[in-house]
Amino acid sequence: MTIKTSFLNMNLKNPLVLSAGILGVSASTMIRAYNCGAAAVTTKSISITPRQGHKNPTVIAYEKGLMNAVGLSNPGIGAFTEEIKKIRQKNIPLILNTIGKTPQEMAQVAKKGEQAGAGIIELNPSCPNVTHEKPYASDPKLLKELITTVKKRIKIPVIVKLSPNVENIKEIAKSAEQAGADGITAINTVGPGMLIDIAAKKPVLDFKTGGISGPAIRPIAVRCVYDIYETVKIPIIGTGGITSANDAIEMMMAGATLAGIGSAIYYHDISIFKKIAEDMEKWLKQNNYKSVEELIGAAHV
Amino acid sequence: MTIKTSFLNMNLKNPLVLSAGILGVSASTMIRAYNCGAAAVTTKSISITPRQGHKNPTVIAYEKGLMNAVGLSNPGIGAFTEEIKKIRQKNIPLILNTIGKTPQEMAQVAKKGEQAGAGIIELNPSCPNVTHEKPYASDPKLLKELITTVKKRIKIPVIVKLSPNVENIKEIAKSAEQAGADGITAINTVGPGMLIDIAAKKPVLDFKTGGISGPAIRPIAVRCVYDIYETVKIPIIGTGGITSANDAIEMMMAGATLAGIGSAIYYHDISIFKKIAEDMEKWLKQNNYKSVEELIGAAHV
Amino acid sequence: MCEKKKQQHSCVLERKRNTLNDQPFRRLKDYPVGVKITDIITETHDTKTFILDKPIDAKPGQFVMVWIPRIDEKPFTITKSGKHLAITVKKKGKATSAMHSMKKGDILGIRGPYGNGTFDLEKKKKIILAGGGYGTLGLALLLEEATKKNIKVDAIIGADTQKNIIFTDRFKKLGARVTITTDDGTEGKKGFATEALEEKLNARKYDAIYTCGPEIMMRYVLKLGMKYGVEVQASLERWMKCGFGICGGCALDPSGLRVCKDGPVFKTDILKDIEGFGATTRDKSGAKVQWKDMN
Amino acid sequence: MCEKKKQQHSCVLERKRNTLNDQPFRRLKDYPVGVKITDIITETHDTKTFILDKPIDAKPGQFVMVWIPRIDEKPFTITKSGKHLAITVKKKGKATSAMHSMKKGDILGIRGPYGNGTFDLEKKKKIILAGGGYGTLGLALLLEEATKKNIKVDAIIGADTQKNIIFTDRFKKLGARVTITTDDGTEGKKGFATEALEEKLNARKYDAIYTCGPEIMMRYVLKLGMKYGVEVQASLERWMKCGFGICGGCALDPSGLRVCKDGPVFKTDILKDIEGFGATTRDKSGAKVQWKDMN
Ligand SMILES: Cc1cc2nc3c(=O)[nH]c(=O)nc-3n(C[C@H](O)[C@H](O)[C@H](O)COP(=O)(O)OP(=O)(O)OC[C@H]3O[C@@H](n4cnc5c(N)ncnc54)[C@H](O)[C@@H]3O)c2cc1C
Ligand SMILES: Cc1cc2nc3c(=O)[nH]c(=O)nc-3n(C[C@H](O)[C@H](O)[C@H](O)COP(=O)(O)OP(=O)(O)OC[C@H]3O[C@@H](n4cnc5c(N)ncnc54)[C@H](O)[C@@H]3O)c2cc1C
Ligand SMILES: Cc1cc2nc3c(=O)[nH]c(=O)nc-3n(C[C@H](O)[C@H](O)[C@H](O)COP(=O)(O)O)c2cc1C
Ligand SMILES: Cc1cc2nc3c(=O)[nH]c(=O)nc-3n(C[C@H](O)[C@H](O)[C@H](O)COP(=O)(O)O)c2cc1C
Ligand code: FES
Ligand code: FES
Repeated sequence: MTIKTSFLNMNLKNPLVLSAGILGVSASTMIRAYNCGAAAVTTKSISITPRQGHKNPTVIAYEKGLMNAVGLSNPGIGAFTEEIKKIRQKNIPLILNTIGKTPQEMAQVAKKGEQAGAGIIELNPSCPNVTHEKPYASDPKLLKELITTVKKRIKIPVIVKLSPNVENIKEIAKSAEQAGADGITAINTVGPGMLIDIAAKKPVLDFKTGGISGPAIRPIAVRCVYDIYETVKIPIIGTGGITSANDAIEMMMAGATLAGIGSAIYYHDISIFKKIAEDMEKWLKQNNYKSVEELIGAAHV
Repeated sequence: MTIKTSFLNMNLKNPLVLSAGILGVSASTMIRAYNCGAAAVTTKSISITPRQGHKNPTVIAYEKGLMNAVGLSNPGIGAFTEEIKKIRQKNIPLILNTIGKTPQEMAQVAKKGEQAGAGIIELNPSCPNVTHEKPYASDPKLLKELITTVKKRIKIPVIVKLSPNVENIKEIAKSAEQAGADGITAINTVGPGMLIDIAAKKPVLDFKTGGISGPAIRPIAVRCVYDIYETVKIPIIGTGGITSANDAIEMMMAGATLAGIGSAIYYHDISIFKKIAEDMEKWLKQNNYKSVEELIGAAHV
Repeated sequence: MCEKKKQQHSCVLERKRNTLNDQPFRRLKDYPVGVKITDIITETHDTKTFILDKPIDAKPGQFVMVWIPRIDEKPFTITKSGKHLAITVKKKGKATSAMHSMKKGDILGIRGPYGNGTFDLEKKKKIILAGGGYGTLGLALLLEEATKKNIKVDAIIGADTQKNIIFTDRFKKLGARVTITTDDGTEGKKGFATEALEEKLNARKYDAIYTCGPEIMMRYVLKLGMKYGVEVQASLERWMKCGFGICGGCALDPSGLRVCKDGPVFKTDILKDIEGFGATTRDKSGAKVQWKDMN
Repeated sequence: MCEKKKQQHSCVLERKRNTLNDQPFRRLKDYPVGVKITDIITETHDTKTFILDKPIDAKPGQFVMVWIPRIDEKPFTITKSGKHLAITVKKKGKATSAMHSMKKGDILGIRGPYGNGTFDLEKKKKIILAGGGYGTLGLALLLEEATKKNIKVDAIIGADTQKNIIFTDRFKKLGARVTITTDDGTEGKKGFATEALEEKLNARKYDAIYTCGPEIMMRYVLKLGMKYGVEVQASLERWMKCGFGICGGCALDPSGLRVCKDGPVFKTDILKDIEGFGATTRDKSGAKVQWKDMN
């Protein structure tokens, strides 16, 4: 029995990957996540120039999940190149998540990331926490343009992160595949949501609304991955509310090749990767699986 | 200090209303909810002819909320007329929730409901658990046609229940108001979601996917109500994940005139109405409010 | 930090915080969790007991919702509590037929136990059970508990005909004084279980009557209990969706009590006020129907 | 059933089940909950203590995230634990200026306490504190606990000039032997706090040095600790967003330890490996910057 697997050009020790925006601002935390059991790591969304993001509160936890409107703060690809290099030095499979105002900007970030040693580029056209930028994620045409523009500039695989907050995720996934995307990550945060403090009588997040992540959204993530798996042939990173081996297995059965883990770090800290990997291995053995890859899409049979 | 309030043509002992589809299949449970502190009750969605709904499992609870795909089972307005009459005999403020394949069907149900004594008609164009029926809720034009058709047939107020699973809820709310809706209920269930049992390797709900309710969705409900309040002048019933006085106050501060309560009955049973009403009263006194109505939209100031 | 050399520092820190949810495989009450069938016992020509790989701590009268993947989900009384949950299933329609064709190792999804209104044995010294048809199943766990408490138990096991008599041996082994009745006289006394019950009530004083069976029979048992001044506890059946009190499908008129959550067992004080008790129920759509049209 | 006549039956049933969340007003650790300012104490020309209507049980070194509605949310060390949380705030930029203009009865949102790496007094008998500037605040709770444990405490309170010396009275009342230093000699000894510290280390044996202040000062304290073989515990500052370990903004290189969750207090073994300790930090965007460019 093996929980080793692969995703596009990456050979991985297990199917667990650190999701974008959790700990991924500096090489040190991503290396730590890898040492704590993650097989691959995704960076925070990186833009062409530095972004300060929103004012605090930017991340809070409510009873059932997390809510964030970080506003895509990041040091910009210039400074971030150093961090990418440090990770590559340790041979850690690295997914560079990119944002940008235009397809050209994102292609530029991707190109610099490729040069610095990123293994895969993850396009993030789906962050709900910024205004006045084109919502590629809910417009198949814009999305296609984005993908082809980036694909033209680089050789490494390009995957696209999708938002669940669209009326037809199958349609979006299909156009991503048609435009040449090599894989899909689903899902970005849900909502957005808002929470109001009744003493202050004000929305709590500075941006007022924020994307929901964590256990609350797991059913939505599972549904999206299930739908996408039915629609496209390219592999999927399923992320959203996974906090246990059960959840990771469920996500893979829905159709994911890898299980992305983000908010679980809030609930169980970084060693959750090791714990999930160990528990998955135990379960797979008990249930006579030969490879973790047998799980992929098993619920569709 | 008073927690008495009013909503359209209804004078209410407090701002709490039983949401549609929870306990609302027979007069007896709605009368019980009223006796347990609900100021008004909403029926299960009623159609022109009986509906069997989906097979079980139709309702389950995951860690953070509920998921249901009941499939709008109901005895049809014919048989249901008896239940409406029983509730009216007790002078309990009653909102009749209606569904239908066409605007005409819904208008017919509404008409019969009015005759039997319903106080308000709530149109439900937003249930995510049925296929092959027109999705009025995400198409402003269809929604307008529905509202005008029903409004023409009856005299009592007509409110519309909106789905959060649309790209622009403000736009939808605006067209509902323009079409003459007297109020809005927000939100119906979120998602849909899916959960897979890893031993059986199958989606758990018979319909595979189901709408999410309960504490998990509260931030989404608060955001929707906040957005709708900014957009329209008609009153709002805010529903979604309310399980405490804090939550009800929060929803009202976001802009709701009434707080709808559904899944909380799963968490705290029917007496939750009394508990919330009492706790609200306590809080309002402590914080020197004169009337519960001062809460409405307070977070917008 | 999770690197080897620094492991001590980092892993102590992290282990301390890793307390929230240490169970890797979800075990929730209200979410069907797939478990294996570890054994299947044939009870009668149309009834089988399924032993499941799931421990349960149930009170007499409680039930579980059983998910037959891709088929349906239905309520079944718990007939054995402890290390291995057991349910006993009469073949009736689609779901139960599917279950009857299942084998050891197959998966059923279980949620529960459900029911806050359970059989109440407090202060009882001498009781009588009256089971009708496969309803007798519903009294098995009660009898076990009564035996543990050294309560004297008389039991009437009734059915239309011999092949539908169930659990006689189990009841006898547990020390109950069993009377069997069949409508056609193919086993035990000829006649209705309620006739045998009235004879017993005439002969002896009981602290309570416990009954499970067709509602029309339980209605008669209730009448007898009221006539003889003996408390009746009856386990009711209604169409169930959620099993935990929110869909409203299983509610009783006019009280609004729910069989799934406030029941399934109710006592005389509630039973006597149920509108149409023994005559009407509600179907899947929620419409009121005659019991006789349900089967 | 909640009707009056049946109340007993129904409400007993329901009350039993109503246990999940009986607290009507949410009190969550990681969600800013608005609380009233019950008192404001002026400490120095630019520093005020805010007493809040919120009980807290904090360990020395822990901090809270303080939401100033509509302005910002910032971390502040807890300077008083118990029935009323207190924080002490130096006026610096936008958020702290807004706080300084607030009055009794105004609302601040609080989440926390945060920090798993706290000041550790285990087995310590004689210790020395070295506070620099408003960093002295960060040692107040520690001193209280040390006093409770009858630990002998020497304390150095340093600042650039007299008006920035803080908490002298509080420290003395708690029984610490206080040495004051100012860079310009306007109060106490003229010179850096670290110079006074080295004198003390030369004169006496301490079980540990506890420090909080500008990072460049703490770097020097660390050097002294290593030179004299005394353990150093330092409370660090980084730009914070989440405060609970997921945004990664406050991480240290190369260990990936997070000041908010693994710290804010670290000991010699960790401190000595921090890349750029005393020289660099990360700004709001996550970019590495010189400390001197932050202020
Ligand atoms: C609390 C409770 C405990 C039960 N315990 C047991 C048990 O221990 N063993 C057992 O064999 N059965 C038990 N039942 C009944 C069991 O759930 C039904 O036998 C089962 O639902 C039939 O499913 P099916 O798919 O085979 O039949 P279906 O194809 O669904 O129906 C067959 C016929 O039975 C009727 N029917 C089905 N379910 C119900 C119901 N809930 N109420 C009234 N009529 C119904 C239908 O209308 C139909 O006419 C219990 C029911 C309840 C409510
Ligand atoms: C764990 C911790 C505990 C703290 N405890 C206290 C305390 O008890 N009392 C107190 O007065 N202050 C404390 N601080 C610092 C306090 O958070 C800052 O003073 C506050 O953020 C300044 O906010 P502002 O909006 O007034 O300033 P801003 O307008 O945000 O900034 C003013 C200047 O300070 C710099 N700055 C702001 N925050 C930080 C930071 N976290 N790290 C480095 N530079 C920063 C900015 O770059 C800017 O140059 C603590 C900080 C941390 C990380
Ligand atoms: C604090 C925080 C910051 C995030 N930042 C990003 C980001 O920069 N880019 C991105 O694509 N997704 C971002 N996400 C979304 C996650 O990558 C992930 O898609 C989502 O949280 C669902 O997974 P989870 O429930 O496991 O956290 C962020 C999530 C959180 C909680
Ligand atoms: C079991 C169940 C059945 C529901 N049935 C209906 C329905 O028939 N019609 C409708 O408009 N909403 C229905 N809803 C949605 C609720 O009325 C409500 O909008 C939603 O659950 C959010 O509120 P809550 O979190 O308080 O439950 C149903 C919800 C649940 C949980
Ligand atoms: S089965 Fe849903 S309320 Fe009883
Ligand atoms: S402030 Fe977010 S990880 Fe420390």
